[in-house]
Parts: sequence; C-alpha cells; structure tokens
Amino acid sequence: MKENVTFGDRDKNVTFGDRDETSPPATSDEFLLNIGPQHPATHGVLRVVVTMDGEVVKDIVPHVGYVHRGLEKLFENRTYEQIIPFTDRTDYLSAIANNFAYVMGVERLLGLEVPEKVQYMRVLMAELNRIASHLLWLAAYGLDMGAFTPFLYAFRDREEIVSMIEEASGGRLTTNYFRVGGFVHDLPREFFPRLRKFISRFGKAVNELDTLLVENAIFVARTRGVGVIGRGRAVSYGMTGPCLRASNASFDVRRDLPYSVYPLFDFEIPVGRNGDTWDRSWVRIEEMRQSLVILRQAMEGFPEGDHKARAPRNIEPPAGEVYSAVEGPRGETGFYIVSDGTRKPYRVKMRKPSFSNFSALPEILRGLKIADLVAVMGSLDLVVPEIDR
Amino acid sequence: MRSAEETREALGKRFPAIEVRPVDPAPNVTVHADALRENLAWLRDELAFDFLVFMTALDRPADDAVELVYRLFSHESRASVVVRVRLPRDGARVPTVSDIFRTAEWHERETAEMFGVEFAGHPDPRKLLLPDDLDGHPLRKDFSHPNLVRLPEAP
Amino acid sequence: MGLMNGLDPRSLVLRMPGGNVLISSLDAAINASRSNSLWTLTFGLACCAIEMMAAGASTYDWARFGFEVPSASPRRADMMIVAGTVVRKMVPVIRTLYEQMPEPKYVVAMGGCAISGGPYVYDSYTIVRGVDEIVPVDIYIPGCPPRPEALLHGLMALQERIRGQSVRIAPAGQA
Amino acid sequence: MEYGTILVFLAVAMLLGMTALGVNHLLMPFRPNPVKNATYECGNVPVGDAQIRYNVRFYIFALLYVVFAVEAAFLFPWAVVYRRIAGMLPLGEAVVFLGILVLALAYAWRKGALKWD
Repeated sequence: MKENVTFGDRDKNVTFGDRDETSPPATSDEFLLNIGPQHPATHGVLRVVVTMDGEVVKDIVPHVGYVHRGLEKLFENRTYEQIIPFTDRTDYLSAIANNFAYVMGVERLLGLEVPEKVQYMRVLMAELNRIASHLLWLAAYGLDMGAFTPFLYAFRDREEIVSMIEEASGGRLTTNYFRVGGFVHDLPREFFPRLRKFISRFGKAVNELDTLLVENAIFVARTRGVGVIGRGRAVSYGMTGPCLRASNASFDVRRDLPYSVYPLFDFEIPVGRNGDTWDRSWVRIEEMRQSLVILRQAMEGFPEGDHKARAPRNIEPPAGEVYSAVEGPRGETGFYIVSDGTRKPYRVKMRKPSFSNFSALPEILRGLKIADLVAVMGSLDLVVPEIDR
Repeated sequence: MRSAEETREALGKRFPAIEVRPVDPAPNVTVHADALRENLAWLRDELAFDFLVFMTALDRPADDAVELVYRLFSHESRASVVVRVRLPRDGARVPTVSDIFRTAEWHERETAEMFGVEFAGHPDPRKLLLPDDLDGHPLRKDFSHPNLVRLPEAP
Repeated sequence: MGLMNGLDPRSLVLRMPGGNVLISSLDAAINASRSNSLWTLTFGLACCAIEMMAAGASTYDWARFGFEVPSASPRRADMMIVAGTVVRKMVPVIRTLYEQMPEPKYVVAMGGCAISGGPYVYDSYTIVRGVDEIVPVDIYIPGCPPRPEALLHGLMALQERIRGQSVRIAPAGQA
Repeated sequence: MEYGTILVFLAVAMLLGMTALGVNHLLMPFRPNPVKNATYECGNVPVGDAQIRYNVRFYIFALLYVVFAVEAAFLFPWAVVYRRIAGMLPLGEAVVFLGILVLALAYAWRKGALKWD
C-alpha cells in the first residue's frame, strides 16, 4: 500500500528516497480542481469538479442547481398570461425564442388562428434575437480565450439590435413582448428604416467578427480537433442547435418541425463536418449570416394587418396537452404544457437546450487538457438558468 | 429513409392501444414499467427514434398515480411518439434508460428528486438541482415548504 | 486633473508662481483614490449579469468611472455586485466570497432578485428574498434588469458614499 | 571613491520602502478571520491537500522558463549600452549569445522536453 508520505510527517522514519520493488512507480498524485460557482469561465453559476492528472483531465463531475428557482412549481400557481414574463427570464439571451415557443403552445391549446402580420413580426424578432445571442456568445467566448477585442466589437453591434428590440418591446433583455394571439403593441414607425440600415451594415460586420476571432490562427489552433463529439453520441445526449449541427447532423426545428411562416423563406442550415469546437463556432457565424437572409425576405414580404388576434380576455384552454418547440439560438426550446381547463396550467415542462448540451461535457472532455475545458465550455454556449430553471 | 406514415403503421402494428390526445398530434403509447426498456430500445433501433426530446412526470394525486412521459423524435422520419408509463404514487420504481439514451441520465435524476420516482440501475442517483438540505419532492401537488409562500389569489 | 473634483471641499489650493500647492486631509486623498478605482468581483448570477457586461462594454463603458478591472478573485476585489437571483444553494458560497474579500469592501445588490427576491418571491421554495439576508448591502439598484445607466448611477452613488468615509471610524457596513 | 553616496542611496531606498509599508500598515483596516484566511476555491470549502506530488513535466517547463528569463535579463544592460559602443561588435556578441540559447532550445525540443503527453 503506498503510504501517503507528506512533508509534514517529520517523525515518520520512511525517507523519501526509500523505494523498493514493492512500491509503485513514482507517479504524480491526481488532484481535484474545483471550477466553482463563481468563475469567469463558467458563464454563470456552474460548478465543475475536475480530477486532474497533471495537465490532463481525467474525470469531470458537474454540479448544477445554483440558480434553481423552481419555475415549474411556480408555473402551476400562475395564470397563462402571468407565465409569459417568466419565460423570458429562464433564458434571458433568447427571451423572444422562449416567448415564441410558450405563446405558440397556448395558441395551439386554444386553437387560435394568428394573423399573418403577427407571424412575420415574430420571425423578425426571433431572428434579431438569434443574432444578438450569437454576438454575446462571441463576446464571452473571446474573453474566455483571452481575446478582448471581439468583446467590444460584438457588443457594439449587439447594442444596435438590443436598442431596436427595446424600441419595439420596451425591454432590452427580458422583453415580455409576446401575448397569446399577437403582440402587446405594433412595431414603431422607425423600426423598419433602422432595421434596413442595420442589415446593410451588419453583413460586413459579421465578416469582421469572423476574421477577428473564428478565423484567428491562435483560435483555430486551440479549437481545431478539440472536444470532438460524434453525430450518434451528440443525438444520444439530446444535443440540439449549433452544437448538434456541428457534428454533421442537419436538424433545425425551423425546417424539420416547421412552425409560423418559416416555410415561406428559403435559407440554408449550416452543418459542420467533424463536430469539434471550431465547427461549433463556425456554425454560429454562418447562422448569423443566414438570419440576415431571413430578415431581408421577411421585410420584403411584410403584410398589412393588425398586431393582435381577438384572444379571449381570460385564457382558459380546454383540457389537453401540447408540446410546442422553437429553434432558439442554443437549440430546440420547447414547452410541454398540460392544461386541465382552469386558468392555470396543470404542468409546464420546459425543454431547454443547455440542459442536454451541458450533460455531454464529461464525455467530450475526458482526456483533454485543462485549457481545452475552457474552450469547450465556451463553445457549448451555456446559459445557466436554462439548466437549473 | 423511412417516412412518417410507415413509422405510424409500424407503431400501430406493435402497439394496438395507440391514442392521440387533444391538440398534440404525436401518437401516445402506454407501456408497462417492465416493458419500458425493451420498447424504447425497439423504438430506437427499429423505427429510428434516436432523439429523446425530454422525459418528465405528471403527478396525478386524484387517481393516486404518477405518470412518466417520454417524448421521442426521429431525425430520419421527422415523426414523434410519446411513451407513457403509469406508476403507483408511492414507491414508484422504473428501470433506467440512461444507457439507451444518454440524455435520460440527467432527466431521470431531475424527475427522481422532483417526483420521488426511483430509477433502478441509475449510474449516478445524486440530486441534480435541489440543495441537499431540502427533503420532499417539490413538484408533487401536495408539497409544502416554509420557504414556499403561495401567491395570494386575485380578489 | 481628475483628483481635483474627487477631493472634499475643505481642501485648499494655493496658486503660486511656478505651480500650485494642494493642502488636504488624509481622508480626502484616501477616499478619492478608493472611490475612483473600485474593482468589481465578477459575480453574475442571472439576467442582470448581461446588463453588467453591457455596462462594461464600449457603449456604456464603466471604465470612465474607474471600474476598469473586473477581478475574478475576491482577493483583489473591492466591490461585489450581486447581479441575479440568489437561491439557498448559493448562500454559503456568497457568504464565503464576502468574507474572503479584503476590507474595505462594498456590496451592490443589482436587480429586483438581489434586493427582495424579485418576481420569485412567491411560489419558489429555494429563493432567498434579498441578498441582505446574507451580506450587508451598501447600494440597492432596482430594475429587472436595471439598464446599464441605472447601474452606473448606482455605482456613482456608491462613490459618493465612499468619499464621505473616514479612516478613523469604521466605514458603514464593515462591522 | 565616494561610498557615501551609495550609502545615502541605499538609506533613501530603505526609507522609502519602510514608509510606504508603514503608513499602509497604520491606515489599513486589518480584520483577519478564519474564513478570510482559508484558501480561495471559487467560494467552496477547500477540498484536498495542496502538498501533493506534481507531474515532473511542470518542473522541466519551469527550468526552461528560468533559462530564457535570465537570458532576457542579460539582454537589458546590453541594450542600454548598445548605442554608445560604435561598430558591429556588440551586435555580434548578442547574436552569439542568442545563438547558444536557441541551440539549447532546439536540443530541448528534439529531446521532447516540450511534449506534454
């Protein structure tokens, strides 16, 4: 049995050099590295306990729940309208995607038809929100990898989008803009001129950000071939969104489970080939470009009409259940709503992408080095309240 | 490439008691707890339902049962299916499927701590989200806790 | 010179040929330097963290007020901005981090959740209704999330408070 | 030889250092407590013992670093006096000096000192 000789044990007569054939080869001890709830690399309050052998990661045990507010319990005591602001706050970077999924679910329960103008507005806001979320991912990822400049450039463009969303909905981040059957109020008059100016300028800005970080030689060296997960394992872990599409699996809720007016637009789904950290980053940059394509088409075909259907004053859907999913910036964001005919849902289960994407981290990282842990965690684009809810 | 219709026929042949509940188009299949693993493996291997979208539970105190809901999706045929298991409310036990679908490992841990369902053979049955000092199963309808203050009803 | 407006009015400036002489109190000098270089402990919990990052980015740029360095470790942090929802599992961590920050240290409760539990006051079994149950809070910034300007306004109010402190008496909240 | 000035120089240096620390020590609020003195582990209770046997490669990397740090330290005085000495001699010396060290780096690289696993 290897006796654990520590420097403190002066009284022990075993000297450090006292080796014989029975003692094991001189190996280094494994130590526990605790990347705890308060850490710049965890993008929020995640805790990862890493067993290290020198620089190499032997095993990872994630701990979550540090922002678990018990939303699903809370929803059971709220009416359908009161739940909408909470859906923003479960994933504050894609508040609009969450509003979209939840409100569409309730509309299906009610069997409510929504005017076409509302559908177009929803697609507009969803794609703007996707670009804003990817920009923040780029900013945070640049900071993780030690590049400060992308943070400033990405936030400059993101402020433009966020102020546009604020102009329309009143909230920069937690918009609370959607209602069952439509919107709180119509788009402001100067929304489209600003949007047109933004689209023309942002095409060039994406290339600038691309060359700034994703095409940067150091970034490529640190991410090419690192943190690879195959298509089968990714699907088995329930990964969706850019993390899944980077592993050569072409699945996008906008095209495969079509909702709203997405079938009217044609846009490509960027798919990476070998599922490494660089592909996950490349897919997000491409998605931003595709979002611009969708925004242009949505603006051209924007119909007239009012911004809200005649939804009933008190929403009391008939007993039944629905699962409505939307392609959020991080993956499939879905709400499984079970109604029992009263004004409050019987059960609301939120299917959030970061929950499944993060559960795959131990398998991706086993055997990589500690610096790769930061790179891989950044590429998963985690939002912690999505995991904890 | 198997189409959605072929998938639905194959489902019909294997599970006679298929029902479609209001509003959600996906077919619902109720299986017994012991046949859960075998059916899920069959669905994944034969009908290419390779993606477990989510897994959760519904607490039904009225008829003293807790109902597990597994929603599967097939990338190949774009079809969905919902597998349901009805269990007694106390002492609910069901075998784990975390080796068939890796994402089930975390979903089962969360359902276990929230509903009190026990997943036999789960590789890591620790609590996932709840703090260690919180006992009881929060998502059960009859859960009460000193820190849980209910929103007063509108007058 | 930035230092000038930071000093308290009692300090005297003598204009002399070939340069000025500044007579001031030790407190004024210390408080001016402390209030103009508050290092924040990066401690984003939820949505408010994103607004904190926006305040750090070029559009709102809190570096103009001296909050240039967001330090990850409490050892070099002067100020802990609690930005987001505080839940019971996080309480020992916040308490430990607060203890491990060297004096003089200040706590800013940013957003409704940190002030009083915010939208989760009812029906949440893990919520902590306000971070002041755990650590003494100096500045409360309401909002959900508060705009970056509101955050900057709160931090400037904190600077104002620091300028009023003195080395002789223990600063407020440093029991 | 005026050793006096060196003495004064040292005295002032010592004085400067002592006053800076002294005033700081007088004015700073000093309130140690067990939690504050505990090691910082992202807010958690520290686990495990820091006195463990590290992988030997850390030591090799540290050695290589020391070699090149000292090399850089030697270049500073050279750079200061470089402009005052005419001709190509100082440049030659520096090239030889750097050449030896680059050779050392190549040798270490060849022997696999830089490979981690």
